[in-house]
Amino acid sequence: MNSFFLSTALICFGGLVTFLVWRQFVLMKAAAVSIISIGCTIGLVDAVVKLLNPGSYTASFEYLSLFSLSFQIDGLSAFFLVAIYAVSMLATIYSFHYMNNAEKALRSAANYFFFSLLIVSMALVVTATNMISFMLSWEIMSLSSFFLVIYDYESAENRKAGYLYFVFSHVGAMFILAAFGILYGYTGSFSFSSGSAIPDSAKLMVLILSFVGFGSKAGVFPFHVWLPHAHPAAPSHISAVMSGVMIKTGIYGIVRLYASLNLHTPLFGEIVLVAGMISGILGVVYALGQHDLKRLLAYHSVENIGIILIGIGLGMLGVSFGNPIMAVLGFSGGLLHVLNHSIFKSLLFMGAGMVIQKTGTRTIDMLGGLLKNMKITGITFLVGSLAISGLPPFNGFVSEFIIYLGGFKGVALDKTAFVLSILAIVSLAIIGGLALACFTKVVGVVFQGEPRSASAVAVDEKEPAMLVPMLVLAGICIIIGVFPRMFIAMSLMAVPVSGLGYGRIPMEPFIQMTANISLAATLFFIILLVLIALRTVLYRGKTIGTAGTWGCGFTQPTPKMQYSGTSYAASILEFFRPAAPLQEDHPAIHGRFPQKTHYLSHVDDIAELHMMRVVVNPFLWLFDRLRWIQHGDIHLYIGYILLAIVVLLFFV
Amino acid sequence: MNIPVDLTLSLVLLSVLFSFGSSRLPGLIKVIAFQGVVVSIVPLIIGHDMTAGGILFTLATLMIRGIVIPFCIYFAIKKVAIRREVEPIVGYHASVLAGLGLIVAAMVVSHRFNAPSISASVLLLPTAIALLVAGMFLLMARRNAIAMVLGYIMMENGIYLVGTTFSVRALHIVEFGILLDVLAGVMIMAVILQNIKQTFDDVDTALLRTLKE
Amino acid sequence: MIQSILLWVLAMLLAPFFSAVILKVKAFFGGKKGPPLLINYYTLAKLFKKGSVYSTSTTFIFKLGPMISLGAAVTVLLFLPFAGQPPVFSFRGDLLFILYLLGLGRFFTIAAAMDTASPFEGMGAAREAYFPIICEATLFMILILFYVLTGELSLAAYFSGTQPFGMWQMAGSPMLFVVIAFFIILLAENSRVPVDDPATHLELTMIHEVMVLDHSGPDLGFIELGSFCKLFFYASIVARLIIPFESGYMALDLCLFAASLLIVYMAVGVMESVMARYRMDRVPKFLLTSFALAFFATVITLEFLK
Amino acid sequence: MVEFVFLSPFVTGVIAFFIPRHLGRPLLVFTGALHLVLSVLVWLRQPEPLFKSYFAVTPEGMLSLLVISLLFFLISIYTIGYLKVSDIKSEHIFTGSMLLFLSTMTMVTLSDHIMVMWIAIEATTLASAPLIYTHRTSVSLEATWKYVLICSVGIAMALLGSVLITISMDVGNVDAPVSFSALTAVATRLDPMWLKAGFAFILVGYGTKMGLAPMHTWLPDAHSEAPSPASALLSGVLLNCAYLGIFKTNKIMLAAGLGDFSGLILMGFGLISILAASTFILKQTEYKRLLAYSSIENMGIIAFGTGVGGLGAYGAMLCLIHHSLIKSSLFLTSGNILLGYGSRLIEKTGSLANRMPRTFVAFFGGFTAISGLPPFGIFIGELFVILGAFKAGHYISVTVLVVSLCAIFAGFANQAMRISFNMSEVTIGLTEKANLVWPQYVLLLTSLVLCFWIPDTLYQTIMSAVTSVEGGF
Repeated sequence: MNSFFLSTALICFGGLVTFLVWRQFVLMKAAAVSIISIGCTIGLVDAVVKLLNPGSYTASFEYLSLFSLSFQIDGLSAFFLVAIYAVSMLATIYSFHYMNNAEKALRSAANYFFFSLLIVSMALVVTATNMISFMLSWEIMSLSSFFLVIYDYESAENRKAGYLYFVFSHVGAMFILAAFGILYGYTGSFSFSSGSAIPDSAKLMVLILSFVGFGSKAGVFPFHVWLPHAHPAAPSHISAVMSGVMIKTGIYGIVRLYASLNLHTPLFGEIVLVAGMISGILGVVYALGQHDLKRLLAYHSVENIGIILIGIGLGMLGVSFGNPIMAVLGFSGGLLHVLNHSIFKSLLFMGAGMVIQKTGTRTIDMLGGLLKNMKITGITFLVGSLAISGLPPFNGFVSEFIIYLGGFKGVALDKTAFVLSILAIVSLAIIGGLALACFTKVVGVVFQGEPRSASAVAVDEKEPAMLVPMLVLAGICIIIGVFPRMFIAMSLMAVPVSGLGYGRIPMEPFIQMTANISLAATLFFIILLVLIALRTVLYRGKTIGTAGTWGCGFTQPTPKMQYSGTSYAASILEFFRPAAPLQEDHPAIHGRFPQKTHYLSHVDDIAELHMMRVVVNPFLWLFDRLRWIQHGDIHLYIGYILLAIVVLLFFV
Repeated sequence: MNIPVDLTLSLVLLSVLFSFGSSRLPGLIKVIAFQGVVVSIVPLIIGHDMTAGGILFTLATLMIRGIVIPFCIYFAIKKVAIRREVEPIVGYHASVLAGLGLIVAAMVVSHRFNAPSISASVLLLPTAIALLVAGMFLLMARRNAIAMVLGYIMMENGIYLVGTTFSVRALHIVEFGILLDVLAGVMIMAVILQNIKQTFDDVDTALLRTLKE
Repeated sequence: MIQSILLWVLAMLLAPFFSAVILKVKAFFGGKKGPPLLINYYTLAKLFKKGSVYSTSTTFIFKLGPMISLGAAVTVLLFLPFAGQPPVFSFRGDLLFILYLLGLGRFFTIAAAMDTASPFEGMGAAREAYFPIICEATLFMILILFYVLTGELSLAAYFSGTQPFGMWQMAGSPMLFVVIAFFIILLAENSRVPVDDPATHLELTMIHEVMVLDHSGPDLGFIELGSFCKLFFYASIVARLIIPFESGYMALDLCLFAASLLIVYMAVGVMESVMARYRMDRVPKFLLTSFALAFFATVITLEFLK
Repeated sequence: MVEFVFLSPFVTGVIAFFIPRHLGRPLLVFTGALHLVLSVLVWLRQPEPLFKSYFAVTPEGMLSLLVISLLFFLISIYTIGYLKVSDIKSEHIFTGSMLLFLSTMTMVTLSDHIMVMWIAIEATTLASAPLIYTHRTSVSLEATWKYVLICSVGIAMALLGSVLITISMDVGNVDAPVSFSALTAVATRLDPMWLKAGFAFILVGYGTKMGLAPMHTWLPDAHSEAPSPASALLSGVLLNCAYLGIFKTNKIMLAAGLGDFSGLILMGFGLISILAASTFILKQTEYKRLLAYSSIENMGIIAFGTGVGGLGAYGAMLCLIHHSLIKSSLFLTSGNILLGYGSRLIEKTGSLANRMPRTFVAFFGGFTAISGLPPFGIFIGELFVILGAFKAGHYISVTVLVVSLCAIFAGFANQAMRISFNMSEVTIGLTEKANLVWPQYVLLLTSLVLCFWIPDTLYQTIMSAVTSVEGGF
């Protein structure tokens, strides 16, 4: 554990040191970035080592001379640590050139401080083994990320985002606390490990409560409301970390509690599976409807959390139906997707950050043609898009492939399970198709075609600190996609602790599978190379002309005439209208000489809508009525005292 | 059965009714003063074996309750020339009826408690309760701040009755405490009253309703 | 192995020929003589001879698109067993790989279209992104059925040897639904009437053709070849489903296979001749019917098996 | 020589009434320091009191005493800076009453005799009344009137309750001094019915002072009208003193085996208070009232935890200590905000973060701390209270607790973010001098440190206090 705590200490120090030197902006950035990334590297190496030679490493500190804060690194923790440290390190490096506002030096220092705090608390969350240490690190994680979200508090919507996030994370924490409370009430001990002895009904209660709590952090529909607000508000490297790894701590919590309780009734697995499907499909549908680049990516986090939950839910079903292969496939697929998503989602957010910094706008329909001047950003973003659409030969495909296999195993089970498995498979397919549609929209509208506004014309990319992390991440996407063997092995290392109830997992079938994927990918690449060679041969000595795009007879095309992202998604949204009500504002054109008109549209999030209407407003109304009791009349105040006495005397 | 005690206690109960009925501050003050005197007599005649010091202490209490406090309040009124009505929220007749009902209720309630053996009179507990609740009634049913103060004093009388007659323990300290309470409390209230008078040029507590949600 | 590779090459060579059959059928219904059966080869040759003109709006993606779509189609053919012979490659779950590889091809076709900044091509791209979603759902439904029937997840397991016949025996009539559903998907995925009309001249109504408006020369040739191969892929699956028999003799099987392929292509041709293209907003309903069929078939069969 | 601890501020307080202001301020700080030293000495040495029947050194009393003198010392430092910039007419009255207030509260923590305890608490009311009326406005007058009258009535109830307990001794024929410690020893022989009645009256009486709903009505008015140092004292320590009375009586109840009765009542009042607080916090318009209601909430949590017992009682004790530290710091900070923006209304404030950065740090830190977020102590306190309640199996009540906690957080966070981040163009009328922010920082830091590490002697004191009400892990 020493190297683990060394890395955390180093990261904390990196965050604190900024307050000493914040007056020299660049020095401050350099110090923070270098120290924090070094800390992350140490932690990363440590985590990989611990992951590859299994066994649990524990450390415990006395707390208030009565309790103990204990931490442990087993396979599962190590797996999440890898993701956390890897993404955090790259995000830190990215921030060196991204945080370029020297007027806000002090605020940037605070930003680095809370950023380091966030990294450390995430690392502690996935290693904590009793309630106190878990809640402590969990709350610190929420708090620090809140401060990161309201970094740009000047704008009202960012404040709203911060507030939403704050409230959601606190309420979620309360749910988790309630779950722990029930657990503690039964076992009388703070550690999770002793949970397996309590009655099944209590287990189910604990799991469901904690699922709400962790789900609200992970962004499971309908508890995701904060997410599409918070991610756009935060600076991009923060969004990368929050969306890439922080929301995964919710997944970790679900898996960890499930593992330590080892509940074997299928109900919870079914709940998780259904929640996964709903968030998967609705997440990507809402993503299609967005005009804000980062909001779109945020909704894709909801979608991918859904995919992860589908995998884990299948795994749980496999456990409860005694189908070990399905269980392993489901869990390892879900966990591998955790890793994959953290990679390509942070990549995409970094790319978005680059775009926003250069063009100064997040509105998709104002952009276009960026690929010409931003080659690296464009290509890496393209890679990320292919990966998140789950296409081979990129990493997204690998995890979805495994989850699919798990789902097909589930088809052989009995009634409810097989229906759910079928639904899972079909919804995975639909999610894949929708994701493809959504990212062709993003790539096509943002990076291709012609600039749709002046802000997208004069752009460049010169900051190495921002480009290198993106290149690295893109590289990893392809590596995992083509040679997934080691990474699948990693996810398999994480699986056994998740309470499957049997010892080592046979590696052979998985190695076979990875070999097949690699083979197919390489085949595709070979054919592609052949074709490229063929093409060059065919074009040798030919005349290559350039001209404007053919306007199908129209001779004066303008960038305004391009297909916009809104219209691109319109027909698909129409298909999902009941789930995603589309609000349009479009005054009709009339008269021989029509006036200037406009078109506004946005998709309502039904979860947000109903949460306000059904939960919040009645609550507020009731409490407003109750405020009468403080009416300022002293006579009745004295009456209250008399009343209290009289009521109490009835108890005597 | 203890004739003089019952007599005095019934006087006390009577004073309660009078206080409910009196519409003028001076009258109310007189009633409260009378009540204070009578209440302070009770410990003397109830037949505890008392030390000379005890008797002296009780007499001092009597002086303060019966004379000092009423007079200082009376002069407070004189000085700041406050309107003389007690400005009832509940009307006088209703109040008197309420008083009667209250006494009856006190009688009934007092049977629920197994009154300790040393209590010399059956009227003791009911009277105490009646005084207590009556004081609160005045506090709740009179808008005039001074009337409220007087209600507070009546409440204290009730507690005094309980404290000095039921329990033989810690007699003096209880008396002392109540004394300090009434004295200091009433003094402070008087000060505040004067300020209220200066600020609002009235002591109608209806004016004191600005602080609320 | 060698044999499989040879078959693979053969398939690529023959794909254009079979597509020409459709034209012939249409010409026949139109009472015309129609183009020669080798017309597609001439077209390809012509295209490969030409140079290209690129729009100033385009980037390297525009050039990459045709190659990747063709590459995907060709790679997919590697996994397809022709005439019951084992395919070049096959592994457990290769179907998932195939379906997603076709998705990759689609991604780049769309990207290439978006690259030109042309409103028409964007329109086509939007449709190309929309309709296949439902097709994929249908395909996976069918896949589930096949999995339940055979317990396997690879094309080879479904279509090599006597397997298709076995599936008919196990499932029985529901297979009919599957065939129809698959045929509908064939029409949609390869942009045939009634989903799309490759012969129309109004860009507003096109899906696939409008996306390749700006491609020219060898690029366009790649695209054409790719679409031939893709059509061949779907067609041969349908062919194996409608005529699942096989005699032990390879030559005979090949002829049988060719015959069934011809039937499929002719069916497509007949379809194109007798039907009109749907209005765009009708297309999803059309595709949903295929999904419904597949779902129905699966449920019924599962009830059988339980 | 325990009595000296409250006699010394009494003397200096009396003196302070008659000396000019330039002497009064240093006297304040001096007394604070002296008091701190004395109480630490008493805590460590545990000397015998002069009047054993009236006074005693108890662990719970020691805890409150330490908190009181630490707070008073820091507050007195702040007060110097505060008095410089704010215009207070009769400053000698203010200083004098502050000191008298201190002495009376110290007396509460040390008193062991029921009546003495009661007298002391009543005395705190009288001593603090002038503090609330410092600003001499009509509203402050109203607040004072309500404070004095309601508290006096409540305290009268407590008096009756104390008398009833003595009666319970007579009925049970118990012959013992009328002191908490003695009664706890012989509790089993007291007459249960009179004891229960006594507890009921004492709870309502001292509960009025402690700010338990529905007797809390005076609290928001008084806290919002009093000058900030006074509000800090009121909220930080006065409430604790009132709680001390309830705590000690509860000890007797537990010893008498009536723990279920008292626990139930405590939990009930706790829940009502938390609910009431949440209703008022959600749509609060004045930040000082907001803080006042938050005090009501925390008192509710403390009462609830005490009622739950076990781990809950431990959590309640932690909450008690940390709430004093944090809430007093928050009230001092609110003083800065009031001086800076010149208005109690939240919508008149805004963009505290870049207009008054140092105050902002204190304010937002205090907010996170008071709403039970780490790394501050209330977090761990609330955690234990909730876990303890689950352990005791009060599922419904803990659900109510958690829901209202969430509501309170939502409301408080909304207001806090408005004050800190909303844009505003007000010109700030205050320069953030060191002694206007450092006391708050010290208080918050103390809470932060105590959240992770408690020195062993202090830990022993806490544990002995907690175990005396059958609490603990």
